[in-house]
Amino acid sequence: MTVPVTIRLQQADFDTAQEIAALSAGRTDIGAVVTFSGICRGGAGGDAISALTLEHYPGMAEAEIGRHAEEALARWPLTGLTIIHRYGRIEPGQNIVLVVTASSHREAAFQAAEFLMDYLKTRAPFWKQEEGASGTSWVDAASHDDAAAARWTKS
Amino acid sequence: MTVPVTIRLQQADFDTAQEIAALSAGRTDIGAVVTFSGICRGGAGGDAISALTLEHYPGMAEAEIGRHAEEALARWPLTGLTIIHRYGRIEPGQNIVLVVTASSHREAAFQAAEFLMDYLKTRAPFWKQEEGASGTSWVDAASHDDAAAARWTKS
Amino acid sequence: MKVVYFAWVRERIGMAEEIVDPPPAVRTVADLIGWLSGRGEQYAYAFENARVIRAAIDHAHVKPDTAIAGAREIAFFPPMTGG
Amino acid sequence: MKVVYFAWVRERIGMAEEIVDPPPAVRTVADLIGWLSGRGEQYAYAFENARVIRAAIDHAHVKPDTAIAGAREIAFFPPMTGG
Repeated sequence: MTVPVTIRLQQADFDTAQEIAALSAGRTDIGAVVTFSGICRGGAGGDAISALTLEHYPGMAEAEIGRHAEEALARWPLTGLTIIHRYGRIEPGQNIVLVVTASSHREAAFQAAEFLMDYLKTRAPFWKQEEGASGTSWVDAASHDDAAAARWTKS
Repeated sequence: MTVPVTIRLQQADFDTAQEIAALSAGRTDIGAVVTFSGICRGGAGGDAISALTLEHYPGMAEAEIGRHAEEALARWPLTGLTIIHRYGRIEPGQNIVLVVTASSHREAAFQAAEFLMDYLKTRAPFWKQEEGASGTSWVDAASHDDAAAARWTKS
Repeated sequence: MKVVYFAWVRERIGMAEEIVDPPPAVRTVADLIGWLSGRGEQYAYAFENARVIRAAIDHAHVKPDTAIAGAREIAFFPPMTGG
Repeated sequence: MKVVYFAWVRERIGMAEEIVDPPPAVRTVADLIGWLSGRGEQYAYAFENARVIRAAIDHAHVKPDTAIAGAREIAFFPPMTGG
């Protein structure tokens, strides 16, 4: 049976409940659904931000996420997979990214979701710019994100 | 600030979207929300089941889940935590359990959710009985669940 | 002392709870399993494989060598299968 | 050959894309960065720390020593910060 895979890049917000329902409706072979929602933080004190703007590389973003979706399907026995990444201006408290993984087994659902998030953070061509009190600035890549992604590399 | 913790044992179904919203509404300090939904599988072929009935130990179930919620809060920097476990008769495709973890950091949200699920599987006093074509039978504990739970034990 | 049973332990014994009054020589959880097993066929059947039986005292998991003195409620049940 | 720029690489160079025609001696991604850097101050600024610049050819990540022959679209950008 073909595993349903949904990948969407969009400016609009998404509805997590609707995405879970879309993966599991009418099926009785799914034992576990894991969702990861990445949300825009407001920062605090002098680092308070009023919004993020996400730039992306159209075409490559879809290709890169598609390649990692395929790899997740090859590595874990998933019964469904949804990845949604927003771009454009996003305010604190709003959604940025959603990964939903469904499987018969909870370990597979958890590991595939972590794998996909680690790769979205470090390999998907998106760049965050913050708007704060002192103007706008590009967010630096975090080295701990590279370390998190590296753990999935086959040795 | 006190971290909101919700623990509910109930016969009724739950609404994952509502539980995510309850943890994150009005907050801008949450960067990551992970949900795990455990769903009743229907089995296949000769192992097809028509329903599960979950028995639990009232009082101990709340106490045991509460202790593990406290441990999760001590181990990871969470900003919110919700655990809902159903009991009674549950049909294939219906929800059994929900864990929602919120944090500034995705690793904390993922790890706390996995920790809690591993412990719910092996330490929370619930027992599943399956209804199938050949009558009812109690589900055997899976040794791989014990192994999964053991990885969280401090050495 | 109240004793409660769950899942197939409950089904084999044929009741969900009872009040028991074991003699002073019954000091530990394992002692109590042994003493209960002598109360009849249904108990012997429920506890025939004592290795898989789990126990809790006053809502907390305990090991077979845990003392039962002071316990308000002791529970016996198979390995948990929640989640 | 089309070259596209993103985030602060785009801002420093002052454009999102352009068509370039490097000489044959420019064989690799690293060669192209060096050649572009010589085209003006804004390029030199964008590529001043070449170690942090990431590149993609036709929508796939590549390393500095990757050959550019046959490329339809080459992209330069800072480390990604999505997710």
